[in-house]
Amino acid sequence: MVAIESKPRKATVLEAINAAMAHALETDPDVVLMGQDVGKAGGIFRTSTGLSQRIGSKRVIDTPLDEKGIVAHAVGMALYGLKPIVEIQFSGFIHDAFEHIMFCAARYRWASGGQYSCPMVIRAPSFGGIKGGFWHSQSVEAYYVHHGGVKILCPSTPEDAYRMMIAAVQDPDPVLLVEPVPLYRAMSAEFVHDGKPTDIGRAEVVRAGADVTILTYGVMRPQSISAAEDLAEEGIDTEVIDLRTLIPYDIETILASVQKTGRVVIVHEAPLSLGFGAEMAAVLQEKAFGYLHTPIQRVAAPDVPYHFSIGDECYKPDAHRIKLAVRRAMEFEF
Amino acid sequence: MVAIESKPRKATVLEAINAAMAHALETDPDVVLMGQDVGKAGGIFRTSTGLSQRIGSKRVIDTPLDEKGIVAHAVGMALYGLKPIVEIQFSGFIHDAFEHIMFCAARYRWASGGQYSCPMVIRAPSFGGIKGGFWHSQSVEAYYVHHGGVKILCPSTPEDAYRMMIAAVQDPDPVLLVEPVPLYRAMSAEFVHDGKPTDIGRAEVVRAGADVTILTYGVMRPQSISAAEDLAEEGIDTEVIDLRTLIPYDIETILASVQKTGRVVIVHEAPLSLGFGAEMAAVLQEKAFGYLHTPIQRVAAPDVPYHFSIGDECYKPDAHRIKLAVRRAMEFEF
Amino acid sequence: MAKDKASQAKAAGKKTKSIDGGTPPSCPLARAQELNIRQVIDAEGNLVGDLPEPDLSDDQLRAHYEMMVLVRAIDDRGWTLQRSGRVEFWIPHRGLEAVHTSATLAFDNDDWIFLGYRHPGTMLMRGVPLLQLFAQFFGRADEPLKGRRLPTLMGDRRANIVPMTTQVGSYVPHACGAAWAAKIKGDKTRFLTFFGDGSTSRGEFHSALNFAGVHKPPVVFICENNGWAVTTPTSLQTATDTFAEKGDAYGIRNLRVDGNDPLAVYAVTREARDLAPEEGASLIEAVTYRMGYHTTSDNPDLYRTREEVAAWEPWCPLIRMRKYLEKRGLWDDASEADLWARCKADIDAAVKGAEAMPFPDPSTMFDDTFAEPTWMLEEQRRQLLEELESR
Amino acid sequence: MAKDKASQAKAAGKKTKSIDGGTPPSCPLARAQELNIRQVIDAEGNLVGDLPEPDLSDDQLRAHYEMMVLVRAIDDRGWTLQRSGRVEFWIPHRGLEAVHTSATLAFDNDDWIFLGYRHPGTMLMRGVPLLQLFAQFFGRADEPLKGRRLPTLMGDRRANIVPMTTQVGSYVPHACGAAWAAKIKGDKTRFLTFFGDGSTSRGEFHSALNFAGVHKPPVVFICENNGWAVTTPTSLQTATDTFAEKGDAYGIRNLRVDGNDPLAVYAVTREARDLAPEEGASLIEAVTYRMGYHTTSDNPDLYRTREEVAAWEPWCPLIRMRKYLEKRGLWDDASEADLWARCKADIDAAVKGAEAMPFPDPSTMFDDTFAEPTWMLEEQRRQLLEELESR
Ligand SMILES: Cc1ncc(C[n+]2csc(CCOP(=O)(O)OP(=O)(O)O)c2C)c(N)n1
Ligand SMILES: Cc1ncc(C[n+]2csc(CCOP(=O)(O)OP(=O)(O)O)c2C)c(N)n1
Ligand SMILES: [Mg+2]
Ligand SMILES: [Mg+2]
Repeated sequence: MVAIESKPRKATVLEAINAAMAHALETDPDVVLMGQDVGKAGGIFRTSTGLSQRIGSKRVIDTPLDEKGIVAHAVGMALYGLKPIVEIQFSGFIHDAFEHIMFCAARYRWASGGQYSCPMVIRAPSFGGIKGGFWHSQSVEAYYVHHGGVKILCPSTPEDAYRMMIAAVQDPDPVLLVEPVPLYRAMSAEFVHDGKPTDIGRAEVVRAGADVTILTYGVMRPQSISAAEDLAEEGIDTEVIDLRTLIPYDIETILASVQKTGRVVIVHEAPLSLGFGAEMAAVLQEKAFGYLHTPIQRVAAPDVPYHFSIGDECYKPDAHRIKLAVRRAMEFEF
Repeated sequence: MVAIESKPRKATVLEAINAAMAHALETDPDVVLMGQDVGKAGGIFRTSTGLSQRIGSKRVIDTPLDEKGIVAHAVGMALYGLKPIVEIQFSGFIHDAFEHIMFCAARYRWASGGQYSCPMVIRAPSFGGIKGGFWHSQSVEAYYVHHGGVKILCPSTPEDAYRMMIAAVQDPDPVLLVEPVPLYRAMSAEFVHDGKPTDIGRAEVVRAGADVTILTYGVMRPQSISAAEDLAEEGIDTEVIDLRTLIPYDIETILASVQKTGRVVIVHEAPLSLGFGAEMAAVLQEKAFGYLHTPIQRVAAPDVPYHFSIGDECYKPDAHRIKLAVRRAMEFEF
Repeated sequence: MAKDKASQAKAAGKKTKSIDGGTPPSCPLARAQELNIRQVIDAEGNLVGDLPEPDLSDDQLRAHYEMMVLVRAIDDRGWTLQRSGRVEFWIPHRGLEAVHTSATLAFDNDDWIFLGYRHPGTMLMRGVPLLQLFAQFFGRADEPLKGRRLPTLMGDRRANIVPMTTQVGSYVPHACGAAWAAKIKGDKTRFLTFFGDGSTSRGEFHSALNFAGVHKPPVVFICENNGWAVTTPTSLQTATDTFAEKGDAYGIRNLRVDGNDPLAVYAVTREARDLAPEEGASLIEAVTYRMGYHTTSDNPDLYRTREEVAAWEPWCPLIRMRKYLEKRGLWDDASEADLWARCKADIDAAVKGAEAMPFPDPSTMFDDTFAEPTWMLEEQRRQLLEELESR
Repeated sequence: MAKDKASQAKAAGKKTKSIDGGTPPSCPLARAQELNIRQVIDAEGNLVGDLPEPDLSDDQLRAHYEMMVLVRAIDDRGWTLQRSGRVEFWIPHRGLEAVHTSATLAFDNDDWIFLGYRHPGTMLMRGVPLLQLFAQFFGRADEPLKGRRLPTLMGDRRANIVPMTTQVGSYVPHACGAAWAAKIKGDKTRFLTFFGDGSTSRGEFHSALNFAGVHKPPVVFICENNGWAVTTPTSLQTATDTFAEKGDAYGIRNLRVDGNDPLAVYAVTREARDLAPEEGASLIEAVTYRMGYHTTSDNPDLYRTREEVAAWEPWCPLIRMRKYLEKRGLWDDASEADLWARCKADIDAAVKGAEAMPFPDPSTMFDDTFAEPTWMLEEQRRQLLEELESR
């Protein structure tokens, strides 16, 4: 694989992440990839397959089993001038590093009066759907919003995965990259592997519609699209917006849609209470108050852990539950 | 001081916490108090003054300087049958224990199929106002809502501090007790030190009003009351509700007020984005959609760290900013 | 305090190196004395004259071997069940039978155990029925964890076995805290916890050993040094020659034992348990090897040589124990054949019974969140069940 | 590996005990040899014949003493400024002057330092002007941290000093990671970090030393064992006799030094710095004592005896260094009086200048959150400034 290409070719989300990391490592000697088992074996999901062989174990580092230590050392590396890409094996194991992400990496710039900064990428393989049980199926993105200081990117297509990884590595501040594990190999799409970053802070109108707006991100994007397609047959014209980045979120695109449809359904896999949907609802009921015909609906997992044997089927929101919420948004009467 | 009394007497918030812990330690041999410097010196705020002298160092424990270790060991103690009260020296240092609070203590009951549980109290001295700078002035309660599993109590009066501590110790599950540092010695109030717990999940209508509802908790309660009194002079009749417990919150009391006033201002010191106000706004715009005359307003600190030299004056919300929000809620036009 | 390079080099042979690490594969158990690894028997089942034979009756010895074989048979079956798609996931324990069964044997049944995820042996030693284990592997409702947890992440309060919360090592201070609690309450209960070489890198290991040094709770920490943490060799996990010596940094009694010698594991664990009320915690490094894949999602060929695995084959705890029993005239080919037949039959029955059991009801996802669910959870439960209904 | 009780008992004298700990107060530095604490000079400033005298010129020696006196004078002034309500808060560093100034002297100016919160001495050694320090103490806008941080939580990139993020010990792996980064980049930069006895209990200490053992970054860890973590004595912090020996658990070179002996601190730190590129990290336990309150919010009478403090008085690093210089004919009463007069004048000027400086503008609270503020932050900034305006 070469770093820069001109012709489009197909890649899965997993291949796209691998290609973007390869590009970053090959074009910038200050980039390092570190985490548990990311080296020779290419990570437990194989997202870094071949990288240690090509780049060497000095910059593709198998670390001790210590999430806090991994992130904390990456913070030091970033302070000195490297751009670490940190892989957390599963997002459910990121919590040990919470202090170092939110109260060190995210705060060195401010706490040092702007003298130091921590450009780093924290990869959080997220969401359920692989029969992983609670700790291997977590949605943790909402924890990284309150108090601020971290940008949050949630790719759900191969091209987004590629360009968001590039953008995250180039960003001057810490970025949480929420990787959609169930989508790693789910689809393949064509794009030019040209090393070009995405523009952080832009949502994508995945499907235009006039009646109701679905705001979603990550693994719920495909579910939302299929719900919208079914709803079209009922005559409900649903606009689907993939937020893509949670911090900062794309208020123009969101508001334009909400002012047009006056109906909103927010969909995420993370549990309901203080999930990102809460912030969206709070902001929209204020900024679009006069436009809302019906209450903003939230579709989310319940506030309980992800169940091993029935979680994928019953806990994770699906197109069916999204459709019910959209119908509520359409039919609501008071 | 004796454990049970029949006559009312005055106590500050700090004295109330001390009295409640004394009661718990003296009446239940399974209660232990542990944390940094909680022993001989009575804790850096002196909330445990005299307890190690009365109870002994076996149950009033000066621990090593290791927040994760303190909480993790308390989790083990709770699994075995003790009821630990854990003091985190300042809420800004709780983050190291995040995994053990939210993904151990809060989950053992579920993860063990209901066989084991972790009854424990985690004391988080919170909020700014003592010129402490970012780490000594934090509001962390919102991090303990998403994914659930922890009850969150926020006393802001001496009697609440006393009865919430008693209730927290008696609760069969983990409780985060958000202690209002700036109010520790701010006021003194009379109540009977009778060892009776508060009823978790009840809000208090601190001031009845017909025009607009302020929902607040913790250190913002006094600010909200003084704002309401000023507003009365402008002819705005403000109802002030102290939520008291965030998980579970008292939906009946809240809804009754909102349906009456149709105007809501949520006030907390924690930063805006995904602060508890976001959940309140999301829930109320859905459950009270038809009643709301104006958008729900949020008064909160901005999404930046608490500033040492000007934070107490400029960062922390105050009565002035609350009044501006209430007027917005009253005057809003579209 | 500074450690001389020589002694560092000396014992380095014990370290697993990554695939291109260079050192020719050798089994450290072959150099047990030099590497300070306590033993009762060698590869041939002969007494090495280090630790004395523990006083276990012939029946106990036979029963213990039979247990280890059953545990091995469960691993074989779990593997094939996963490969044939009947079990979702499998975490092998092949090669670790001695550590788990012998350490558990050394504790009393009312002592508490905090488990990792390779421990069917520990569960069986505490009398948990096969059917219950397989119900857990199949994610069925009617087992103590109600089908909520990954296969092999087990626990059972009736057996005083606390299930882990999935993060490796996080439960080590929980075990220590529970032991401390028993000491505070004046109970006689003692505590045992198992964790891996990789787990020692986490802050929890540091917290637990540091608190244990100061407060002396009756807990025995068993570090299963099985050479690997997924694809990471011990040489990338830490710079020390051994995991046991880490105990010195906390004033904790520590030693190394041959983790594939059932008699040695029993002896040193029993001693540590007996000393616990007086001396407090012990850290035992059980030098063993993960013969199988990390999990069914793993591919060891990416990171370790087959020669390395082969070097450990002769040190299989089952082979060694069988040879020891045979030399004592307690075992023969007939008993071996009969035992495997019985194991197969019992497992067949357990698989059949477990697969026939129902999955959990969605409503149960909401149970055991709090002692009493909040109104918010009840509202979410009602809505979710309605929505699932309407599918 | 198991440690014999005797040796444990032996060195226990070094441990601070809580007020009712019983042991009669004694200064461990009086038993330096027995306790394995390296020294150049004794309490009287005489050479003890352990470490050789470092080759520092007469001018350097004099300048170093003058610096320690200035640092002490700053502590005296900070205290009175806080007590008179002019500074919000003060964290004393009395007694720690030698550790901070001598370790810094042992490093080059382009080496990086990760600081704790008692380090005016370290800042001054790197040429930071007094006025800038006092501007920080007074929370004024025009200093590198823009008045955002608690008094004495300092840093200055121009001096290659990284400010801490307030959690004790959290920055230890940051220092280690930065050193590892320099090694990866092939730079010659070396790294120094200071932390206390209490900080060793945090997982960060474990993470940093474990990673350092495996990856050998050029970093020197100085553990200031000053006997106390707020009100907690070392005997409740850990069970080991020393903090240095914890390095053994990670394969890290380690030693103890007399933290009140400026020459010894310089010598061992310089050696550790020189060895860093080859040997990687060193852990130096500087045995010293927190002569002052933990902070201005503290009350030591609640937890330690005045006898204990008194036992350390004769071991004051300033007294010892002065005696050493006098014996070498490099110092006399006149120079002493003149020095204190100069310190007072310089500090008076700095206080006057700093107090006259303006406080930060509210708008600056929003700077340095991200390299470019998000629209959300800009919106919040606009609204907050409007609302403050309208007060
Ligand atoms: C905190 C945490 N990080 C990562 C993982 C993923 N994981 C599961 S097992 C394992 C390796 C554990 O190695 P070791 O402690 O040696 O135990 P072993 O698997 O060898 O028995 C890892 C990294 C986890 N479960 N928890
Ligand atoms: C993580 C964390 N917990 C608690 C505190 C509060 N605190 C500030 S200094 C201190 C004691 C530190 O002791 P030590 O490491 O020995 O350093 P010393 O103060 O003795 O120099 C504590 C507990 C903190 N700043 N950070
Ligand atoms: Mg292992
Ligand atoms: Mg100290």
